Amino acid sequence: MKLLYFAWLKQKTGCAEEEVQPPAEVATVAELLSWLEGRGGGFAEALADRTAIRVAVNQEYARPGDPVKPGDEVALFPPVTGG
Amino acid sequence: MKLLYFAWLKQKTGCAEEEVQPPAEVATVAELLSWLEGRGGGFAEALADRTAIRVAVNQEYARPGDPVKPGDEVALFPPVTGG
Amino acid sequence: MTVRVQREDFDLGAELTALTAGNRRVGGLTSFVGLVRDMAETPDLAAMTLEHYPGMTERMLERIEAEAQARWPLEASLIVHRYGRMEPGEQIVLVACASPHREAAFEACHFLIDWLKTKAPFWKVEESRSGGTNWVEARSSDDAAAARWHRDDDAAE
Amino acid sequence: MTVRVQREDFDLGAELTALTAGNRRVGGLTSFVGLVRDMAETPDLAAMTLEHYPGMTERMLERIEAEAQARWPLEASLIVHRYGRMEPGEQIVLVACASPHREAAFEACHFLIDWLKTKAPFWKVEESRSGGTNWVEARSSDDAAAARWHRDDDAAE
Repeated sequence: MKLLYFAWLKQKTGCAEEEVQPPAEVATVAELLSWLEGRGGGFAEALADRTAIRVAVNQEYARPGDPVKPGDEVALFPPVTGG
Repeated sequence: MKLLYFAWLKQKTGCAEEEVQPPAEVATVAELLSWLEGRGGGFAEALADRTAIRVAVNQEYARPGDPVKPGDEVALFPPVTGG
Repeated sequence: MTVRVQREDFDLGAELTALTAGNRRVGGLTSFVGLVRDMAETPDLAAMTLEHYPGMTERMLERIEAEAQARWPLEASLIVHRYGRMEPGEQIVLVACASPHREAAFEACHFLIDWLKTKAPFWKVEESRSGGTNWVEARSSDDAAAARWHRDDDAAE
Repeated sequence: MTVRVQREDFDLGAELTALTAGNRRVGGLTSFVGLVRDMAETPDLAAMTLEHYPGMTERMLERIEAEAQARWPLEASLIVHRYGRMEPGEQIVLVACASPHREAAFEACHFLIDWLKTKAPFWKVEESRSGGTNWVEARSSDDAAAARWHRDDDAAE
């Protein structure tokens, strides 16, 4: 699974992009975020406030209950501020 | 009093601009239009349907009861269609 | 804060660029250009001619613009309206508003063109390829569009 | 029907002129340009940098534009959005819609910028003259502006 981090999520985690292999029980967006938070450090800090985080799975906005699976591209970022 | 005619009012009356001296009892926009209509010909035809005519006195939109007096610039035209 | 009534065409890019040049308080610039189009109602439209009332036209456009300035926080605004003969594809009118805020720029620009269409003394006559002419009639949809912007403190018209 | 995401600036006049060139069905062209402005909240703003999500950005912009095309009778539409570092006074984004009808051009253009602001994956970080950086927070007023365009048949978000 490919993870992408944008804006302050990239800064706090210190990571722009990584390949991960979460355990099989990580099957949803919410479970993925909890697993990442469990790594501690910058990940725990960045993921503490879930209301400040948006997730896209394969470049489509996703909700906490939406599925994630091996091979997906999952992006984590704050609410958008373009335009 | 200076009269100006625009758009099809100019075509129907055959007149773009004229100086007139209406009788003293012509004191309002409505009375001026009736007096002009009384000239007959193109004026009678052009002024037959008052709902199709707008009037400006000294370059301000005016209503039938608004006053007109010697020295005024009075313009007659259809509803505007610019833009 | 500029109003121009002119026969010649205008350079859209130059007009818009000049409107915000050097002003770092502008966050949004909204513009509208009206063009002569081939219409279903007049399939053989060759051209149209815009007649206007010199003097009163400028006075009304300046008043419309002042009203927009009073209602919205604008850094700059512009109305350029042509008169004379124009063929399909030609630009007729430009209105533009620059503001710190996107919504203000949009609303003020929309207001300007809606009010202009019912208050500025211009009249269109269409000319067909067969040589006939036809004065365009005012549309009730234009009155309805302008009416949206009326406020309780506006004088009745 | 064009979407571009680019680092370089754009030529506003050339973009707008190209949008209607040769199309005699266009009666109205509405455009909006967003610019970097000096803000009260950050008086010493030196620049801002726009980060984006390559791939998803284009996908979302194309979807937003397709939605506008579905809702309004448009002859042409354009979204140009920059990324990278920009200083006050620079152009950030251009949206434009051309339609036979003035109202459609206005509404579609307004819709494009409102939806873009809440759906397109861009993030602004401000840079002060003293060297500090600050990620701009999303504004609830942008959500409210976008919500106006929701229809009953839109999926909940």
